[in-house]
Amino acid sequence: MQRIGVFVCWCGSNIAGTVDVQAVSEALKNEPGVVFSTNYQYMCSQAGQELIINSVKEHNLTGIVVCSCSPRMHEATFRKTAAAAGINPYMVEIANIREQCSWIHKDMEIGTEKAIILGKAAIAKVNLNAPLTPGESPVTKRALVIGGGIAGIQTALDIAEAGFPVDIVETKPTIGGKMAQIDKTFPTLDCAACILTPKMVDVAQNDKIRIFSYSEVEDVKGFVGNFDVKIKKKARYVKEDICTGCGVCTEKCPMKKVPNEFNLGMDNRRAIYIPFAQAVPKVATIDPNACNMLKSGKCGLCAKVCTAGAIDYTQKDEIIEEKYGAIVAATGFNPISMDKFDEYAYNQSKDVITSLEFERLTNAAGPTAGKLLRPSDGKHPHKIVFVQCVGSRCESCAEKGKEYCSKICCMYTAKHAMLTRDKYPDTEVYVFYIDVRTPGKAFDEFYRRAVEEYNVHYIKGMVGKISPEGDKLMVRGSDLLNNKQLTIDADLVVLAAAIEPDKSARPLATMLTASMDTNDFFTEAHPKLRPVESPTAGVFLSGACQGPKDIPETVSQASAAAAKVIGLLAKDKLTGNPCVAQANELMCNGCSSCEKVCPYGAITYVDKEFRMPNRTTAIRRVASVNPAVCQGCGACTVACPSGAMDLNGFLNKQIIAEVDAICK
Amino acid sequence: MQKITSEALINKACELLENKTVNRVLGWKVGEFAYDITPALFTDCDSLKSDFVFGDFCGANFSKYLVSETRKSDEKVLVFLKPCDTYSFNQLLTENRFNRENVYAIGIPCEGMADISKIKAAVGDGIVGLSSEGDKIIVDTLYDGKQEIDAKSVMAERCAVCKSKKCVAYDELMGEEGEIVDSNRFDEVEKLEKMTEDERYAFWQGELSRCIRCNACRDICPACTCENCVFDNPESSVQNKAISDSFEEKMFHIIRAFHVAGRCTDCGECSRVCPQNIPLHLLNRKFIKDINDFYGEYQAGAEVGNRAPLVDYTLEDLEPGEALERGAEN
Amino acid sequence: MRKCSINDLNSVFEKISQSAVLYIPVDGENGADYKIWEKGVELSNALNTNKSPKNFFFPQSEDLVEFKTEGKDIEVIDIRDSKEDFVVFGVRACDVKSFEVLDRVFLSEPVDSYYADRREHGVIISMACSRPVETCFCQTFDIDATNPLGDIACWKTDDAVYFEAKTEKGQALMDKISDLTSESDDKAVEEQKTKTTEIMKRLPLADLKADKFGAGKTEEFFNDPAWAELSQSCLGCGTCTFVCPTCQCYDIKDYNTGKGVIRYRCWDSCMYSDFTRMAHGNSRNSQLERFRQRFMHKLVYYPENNEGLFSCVGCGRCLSKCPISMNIVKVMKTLGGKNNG
Amino acid sequence: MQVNGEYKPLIVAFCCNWCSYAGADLAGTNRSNYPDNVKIIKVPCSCRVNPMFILRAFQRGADGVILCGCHPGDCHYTSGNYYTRRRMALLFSMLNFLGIEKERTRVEWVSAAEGAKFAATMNEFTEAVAKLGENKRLEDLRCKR
Repeated sequence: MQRIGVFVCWCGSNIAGTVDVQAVSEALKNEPGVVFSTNYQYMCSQAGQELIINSVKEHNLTGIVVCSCSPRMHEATFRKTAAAAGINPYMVEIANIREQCSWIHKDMEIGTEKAIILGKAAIAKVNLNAPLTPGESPVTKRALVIGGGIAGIQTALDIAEAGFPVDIVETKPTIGGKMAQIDKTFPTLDCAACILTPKMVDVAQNDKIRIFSYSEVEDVKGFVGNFDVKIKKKARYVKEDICTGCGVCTEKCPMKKVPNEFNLGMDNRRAIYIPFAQAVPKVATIDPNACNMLKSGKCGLCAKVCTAGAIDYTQKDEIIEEKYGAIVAATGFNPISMDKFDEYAYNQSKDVITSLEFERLTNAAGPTAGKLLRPSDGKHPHKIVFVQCVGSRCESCAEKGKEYCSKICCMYTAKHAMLTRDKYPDTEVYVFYIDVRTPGKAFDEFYRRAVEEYNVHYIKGMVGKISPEGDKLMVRGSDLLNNKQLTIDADLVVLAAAIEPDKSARPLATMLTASMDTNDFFTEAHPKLRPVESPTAGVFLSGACQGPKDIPETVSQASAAAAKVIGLLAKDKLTGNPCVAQANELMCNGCSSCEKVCPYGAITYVDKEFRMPNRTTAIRRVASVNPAVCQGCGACTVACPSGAMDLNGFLNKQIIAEVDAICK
Repeated sequence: MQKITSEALINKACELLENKTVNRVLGWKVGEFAYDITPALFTDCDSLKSDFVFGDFCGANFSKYLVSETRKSDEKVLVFLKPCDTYSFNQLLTENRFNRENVYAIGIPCEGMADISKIKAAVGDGIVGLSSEGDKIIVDTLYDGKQEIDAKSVMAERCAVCKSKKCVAYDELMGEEGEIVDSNRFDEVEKLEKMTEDERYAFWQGELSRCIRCNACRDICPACTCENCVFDNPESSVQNKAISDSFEEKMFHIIRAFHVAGRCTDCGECSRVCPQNIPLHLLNRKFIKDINDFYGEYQAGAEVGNRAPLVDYTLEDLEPGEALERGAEN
Repeated sequence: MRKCSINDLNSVFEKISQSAVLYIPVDGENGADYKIWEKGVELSNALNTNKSPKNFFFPQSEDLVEFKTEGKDIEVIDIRDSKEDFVVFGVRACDVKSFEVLDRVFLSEPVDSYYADRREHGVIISMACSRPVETCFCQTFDIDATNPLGDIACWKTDDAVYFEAKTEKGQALMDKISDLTSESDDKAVEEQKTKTTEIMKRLPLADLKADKFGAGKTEEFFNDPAWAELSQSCLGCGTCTFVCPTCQCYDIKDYNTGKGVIRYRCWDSCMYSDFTRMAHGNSRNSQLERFRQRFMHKLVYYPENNEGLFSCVGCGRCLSKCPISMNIVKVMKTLGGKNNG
Repeated sequence: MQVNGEYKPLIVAFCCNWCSYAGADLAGTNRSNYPDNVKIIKVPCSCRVNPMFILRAFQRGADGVILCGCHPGDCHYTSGNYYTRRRMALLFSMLNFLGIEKERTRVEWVSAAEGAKFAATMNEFTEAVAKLGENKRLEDLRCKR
């Protein structure tokens, strides 16, 4: 049986004005468990808190009910008071007689009566309260960043800067991601490589950062502060620590016709290759699908020319196991496939290209060494049409496109148009658009310059069909502002393809028990207030894997995620919220209903041996809640039919006791 | 009525016992009268030959017995499953209630089971003999001698609106593979939905007030496999042993139906065993119908591993208020 | 022996109901059950009711006492509601016999005053059977279905109902309806008895004997390996105990209404897994033990304490209601050999 | 529920900690009146509300039960209210199937900023329940004597 003290607060006249506080404290005196009841002007004041502390000592109280303002206001205060008085902070319940009583009722009789009922409910609950102690778990002071694009790079650098070791896992042979493929960046038009590659070098040189390139995350176990991760380092058939990146092998390799993915297949690379000159790590990789030596054992030329002796045809995939305290997903994006957009003739004409291909065509390190030439005949295009929203904002074409706005296309299309006009003033440029969206610092000015200074023809309307005729592309579209249909005989068409999350994100989300939206973007813990955290504790989000975003936004989010990671790793121990779910093993039947509704993946199953009647035993599968991961929502408690799953601080019997007290 | 004979099943069971595929058989055992069949465990061929039976009164669904039976031994138990039983079997597997490895399941066809209370209503009291001949059931009675009745007319309600003749889980299938059938099993629910609130209340008050809280519905239910039911647990605040107030029968049946909602395969055992003949299956069917209407067709136990509708959601689910409005339109 | 024409039966009912609440078996959609007689309510011809009449004396749930708290004071209030006179009409011989079984439990010292109150206020009018069914086996326990006990026994033929008072209470009631009945010989009754006895011989369970059971047989049967097989598929539900006219186990529980605590008792079932749970744990942990307890009690333990009286009356309700069709007949035949218990 | 021989509807409101309870607080801060018939029970998330709690409230004398949670998509725990939505849609439909008046049960999404909506909802709901009269269909007579 509890010994409960009831403390009714006047809150000056805020409560006492409409509630007879004396009557309330008097009425609550005889409730079961109550041994002391009083009222005071300001319970939250120093003197009020002392009153509580002294009463606890004087009356040997085990539980406290404060009838006062909302628990959202002062629950934390009174919990500290309880702790100071030497009783468990979770033995405190607040009856909200201000916001939910005195402030909404004008009649003293009504207010008093309701305050008494609310007080009784709180007392009924405290009678069933049990001391709760937050669990503690250690923190492994190492972070894992999955994805080595600008998002991953920035996050890793910031974490390393704070002094914590961090590993980057990148599936490609080099870090750099999409930004490495981009020519110039909006709205400043500085070259992407010039700002990205120094950061890549920083990563390579930072002794707190390890790069696992050409690697994939294979398995994730554990929870916040304590993840166990398996990383598969794919065989690249080149000893990473020996290769100097001199590039001789890539010149001697006889397999010359391998499509170069870095240039989006617009030129070729060898079977052994370094994706681009500034690659980090600058190490060659053998493409096992193209290499003759690996396929048929005939060749071995690269090994012969490698003076360092770095080539190793016998290399195998390697599994690395490492512990981490935090994981950042930075898996990035890809343009969607244009295969289904027959109306734009992408598969019929080489001269219909995507914007990312356009970036490579204008890049000095690209297939044309930076000269804008048509892929089909290498001629200079005189009329270029840009088509925006290809697959974006496309409610009607869900089977091939996306419903959302890809956000970055308006700006990069303006950039492409402007750069074209700048470099090739004789080229006419048309842009078809639905809306031009430029909400960013110096963004609208940038777009207006394209229109006003560079005379780019912006046409509001969609393109209906593109058909190759001779060496021209006939672009048929509508001009909504002038209410007419028009046809442009273009030399080159550039499609602003929608972007989508990388395909690796979905299986990764499953491993991380992180949730995703229907478009496979990671879901944030709260869309407004926790935008860089996943609902799964210890998993953070960086860059376009959370939603389409441009470089400045990506970098901000990357740093924000890093700040969250640093905050986590700075702790030696994690103190949890003790109001978490708990499974009664004796009653659990292992049906998995709770596991299925848990948004945090906090519930796992273990096989346990139980004593059965008459000295027999049985092994049963029972639920086990990880208190470090559970956030205490209670979804599992209702999914559980037997009541084996209950929520500390909000136990079934506590809520029922409150119901009973209110309905007396 | 049944197309598959007891002999065929006995021979199969004997074969599997002899070649040591299984060491025991869960089957139906003959009773005192033609209709009081008891689920039983057979361990040898002789007892199978003398006592095993399969006929029109073998309604018992053995799936739930597997929960305790598979815990007893690591050797396989043979179980005969009618099509509707296979759904329960799958649902129990989905919920990890028994080890599939310890079971050898034989799917058997079912032509529908007879309801003895319907037969009694048709021919009167004092049944001393029963036999099937094609579509007819011959009943021998104390007071009116031999009578012939149409088997269809005395078929159990759940069989008359059978949803599937297809066995969805088995190691071996005997007889022909059946089909999922078009059933009008929601007709009764719809009839109630069309009534006014007052009429529905009166209907259920009449039905549920007969409840004697024997728990047979719960104890037979293959979805009710809690180690300790909330209604038996003194710690749960809702424990009750008897109907001390008419509220409690509602509480018990609503909560029980809610607990099995999305998991109930509509096997109909609850209504079959109710000593008070309360149509409890209508509560479960209402949930099934609502789930189908609100969230798309869902059949519990159709496949192992399916996510039950109550542990799932979509962003576009209808609001509870809309659900009530839809009910009001009926 | 007195008789009334079948057409006057409702007048008899009306007369009885003027001084007491009269319950008669009434047909419902799913068999017969006792209902309060009022104009328009017709007597059922069914052999037996779904629920046994033990409800009248030992209701499924019965409030015993209430505790009310005011401040920190507790008031104890007797809230029994068993002061009304009532008459139960149409009780079959088996069910009448069940009252004897219950009486020996509840009316022996210490007397259960709640049960005793109801017994005192109730009058039983029994009804001889003329159409027994396949599940009947009252003869196994030497009950004569054609000649039931009770306060008044009656026989119903096609055109008349015959009454015979068996107790003082019965005679008192007979006197009240004397103007609606006339003195009669017992020719028709004897004819019916003979006819029914002939039918009884043809019942499938006519030869079932209980001779092998009874007092002193604990050791013989307690460890019989057959219990395992018999109890194998028992669900542990309470159907058999709740439809049984002689099962008399109950639990006493407190219910907190928020305004006070009601102490009530309700039927319990020895088949339930928590039936024997006590502070130390449970003394019957398996369904086998629980199952065995129920039948050993009916066939051995009860007779041992009650001069050989079995606590089964052969009404057959459990035979038709058990979800898995396991029942006392199968138990007797298995343990005692075919037909001969 | 009968109070001094007069019918006064009793409303139990389950409010999630993060949105609706805060919304109720805001209603108070704004001094928006709503009937004292409404008594609030705080739960971490609307998905903590077990159908048993709702039936219990009716059993003990509540005349109406309302559940308030974050708007779909805004759940503090990301998906709790989606489960609530399904559970309550099915439960309320079942209660109505048993003849319980549909106006007695309700789910309303109230954000922390919607103090006015909270008050308006409670006014409206209380009025609707008042019109129905006392809850007779899910009552426990023992609790009423």
